[in-house]
Amino acid sequence: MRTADLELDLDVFAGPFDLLLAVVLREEISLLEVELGAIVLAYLEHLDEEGELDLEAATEFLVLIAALLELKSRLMLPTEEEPELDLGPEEAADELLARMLEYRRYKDAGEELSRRFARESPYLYRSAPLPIELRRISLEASRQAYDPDRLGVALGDLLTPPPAVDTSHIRPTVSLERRLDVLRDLLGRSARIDFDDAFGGEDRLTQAVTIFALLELHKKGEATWSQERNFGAIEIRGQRTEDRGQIGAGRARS
Amino acid sequence: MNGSAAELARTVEALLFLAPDPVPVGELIDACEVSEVQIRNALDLLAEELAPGRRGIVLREVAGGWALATDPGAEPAARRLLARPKTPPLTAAQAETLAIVAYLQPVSRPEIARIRGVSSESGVQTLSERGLIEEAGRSRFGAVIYRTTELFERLFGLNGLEDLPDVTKFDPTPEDAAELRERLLEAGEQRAAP
Amino acid sequence: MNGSAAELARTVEALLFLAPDPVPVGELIDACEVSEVQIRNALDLLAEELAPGRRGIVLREVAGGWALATDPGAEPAARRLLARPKTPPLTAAQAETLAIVAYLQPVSRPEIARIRGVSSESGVQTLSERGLIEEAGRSRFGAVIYRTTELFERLFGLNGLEDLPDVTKFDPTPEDAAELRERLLEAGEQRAAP
Repeated sequence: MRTADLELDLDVFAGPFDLLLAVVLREEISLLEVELGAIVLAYLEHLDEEGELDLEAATEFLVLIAALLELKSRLMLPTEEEPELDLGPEEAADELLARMLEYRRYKDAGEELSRRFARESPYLYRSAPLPIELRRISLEASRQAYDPDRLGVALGDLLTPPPAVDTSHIRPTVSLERRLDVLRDLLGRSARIDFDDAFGGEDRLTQAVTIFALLELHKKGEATWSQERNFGAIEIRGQRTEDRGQIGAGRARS
Repeated sequence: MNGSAAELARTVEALLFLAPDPVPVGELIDACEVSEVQIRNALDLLAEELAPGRRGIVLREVAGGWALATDPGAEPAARRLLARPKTPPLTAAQAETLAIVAYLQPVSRPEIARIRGVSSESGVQTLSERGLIEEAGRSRFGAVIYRTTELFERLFGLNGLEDLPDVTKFDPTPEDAAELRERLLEAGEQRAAP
Repeated sequence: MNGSAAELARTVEALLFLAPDPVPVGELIDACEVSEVQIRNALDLLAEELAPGRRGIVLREVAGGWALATDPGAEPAARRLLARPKTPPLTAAQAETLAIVAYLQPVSRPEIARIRGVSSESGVQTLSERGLIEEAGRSRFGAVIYRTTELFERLFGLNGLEDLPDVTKFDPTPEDAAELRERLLEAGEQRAAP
């Protein structure tokens, strides 16, 4: 069975896998709503039923699911800081398509090379040492052919350590506990907090972990939060005992 | 050396018999101390004498030079005599890696991995061990970069890299690509319709 | 293999072309899967085709069996083509390997690989074949160690190893007082690190 025909039954979509890819490309379904994990599970189930691994199909599946994952992660990341990631879903889809086509080009070229290799392999070449009278090379007859500086340059290159790896994109770990403490501290001092006022200056990872901490507070009934519209301000309210029971869960930006 | 075209053809045959690698025309000219026209004539004559089916050996133009090889018909007997196992075919991973190196050389391993979408360490290593690719220096980040070897050209019957088929030959036509996209979009519309 | 005497003669020619040493009749019989009479006939036919003066190669019966050899008339040209030191331009990998051996000798192959950050088998082999480096015994761990040769000095126009260019001229950090070997190993490990 082709990977494309893998039958899916997800919350937002029922049908074959390649149709899902098509409706995502067409933006009939937001990829954000598609649980990619469920697709992987469906595929694993299918493999189980099949009983044997079709490598070709498995590769195809991996390439497709990886493309979807990359597309989805692009959609989830704000893009203002990284121009090379600053692609709309349309361009991202096109870029992924281009990458898959580039891969196919070399895959097909490789197949052509394999055919050529098989066609040429019956031609055998001689590999025998030269007859003894041709092997003797007099040292005196040889002349300078190389510049000794070539050796110095090569050694100098080997002495040069490689440029330090740029680690500026690796951010320090942000602890959930610490973000919980910060939120509780702020809510202790003020009943309402505007997310952007309080955390807008933090880096992206810190903001994300703070959102996660908010979910935790919401679950424990310590706070609620709301957002009037997409990309609007997020307001956080501390939950006093008398307010509990009135849940107004907000939606985060992503 | 002077003498008739036939004599020169004999000398060229002897040189190609001895030389471990394909010999470029320029080196034949220097070794035989004759003109390029004379060498070309001698090679023509030799090609005729060694035309496929006439002798046990044939004349081939590979890897930028001329070489003698055995006639393919002798392969089974040759493998029995030399106890040489049949050359294993290329695996799909090796073929893909080799194609990328052949067409994009010089190219670094990270670049190969980017195109293939998987780590390509073992493919690169096996191709190096088989002598099909070799190091060609380092990128500015210190990564070793690779190119194909003369042996690659010889084993693939290429007289040079320009003998490789045009890589765009393997691309889908713009019409095909557009049609593929169109087909996907149509499938989406059918899905959207009730 | 079956077929006509001419076809068998072609196969025998191919076998003798490939074999580095003279081939006994018995081995030809086994490889071609024919009778001794058939092989003798094929050898007779081949001897006629390769009679002296007809081709660039001749058939010879020597101690141990049958062999192809070049016609003596081609020797001067063969000497011009082949009997000279091979001095094609050094590849980057070869230059790195040779520099390590020249400056650190004696040095073992594992050390060379550690400094370069990649396996250096083929570089070492090519340099040995060209006579630029040679084995100089074994390290106490059993690894082969290498040094440069007299031919190396000749081809680089050096009167001795003390004539090697002063490495501080090419050293990016000449103020570093640590021993050259230690510094090379350290830089190599940094390159090999992911």
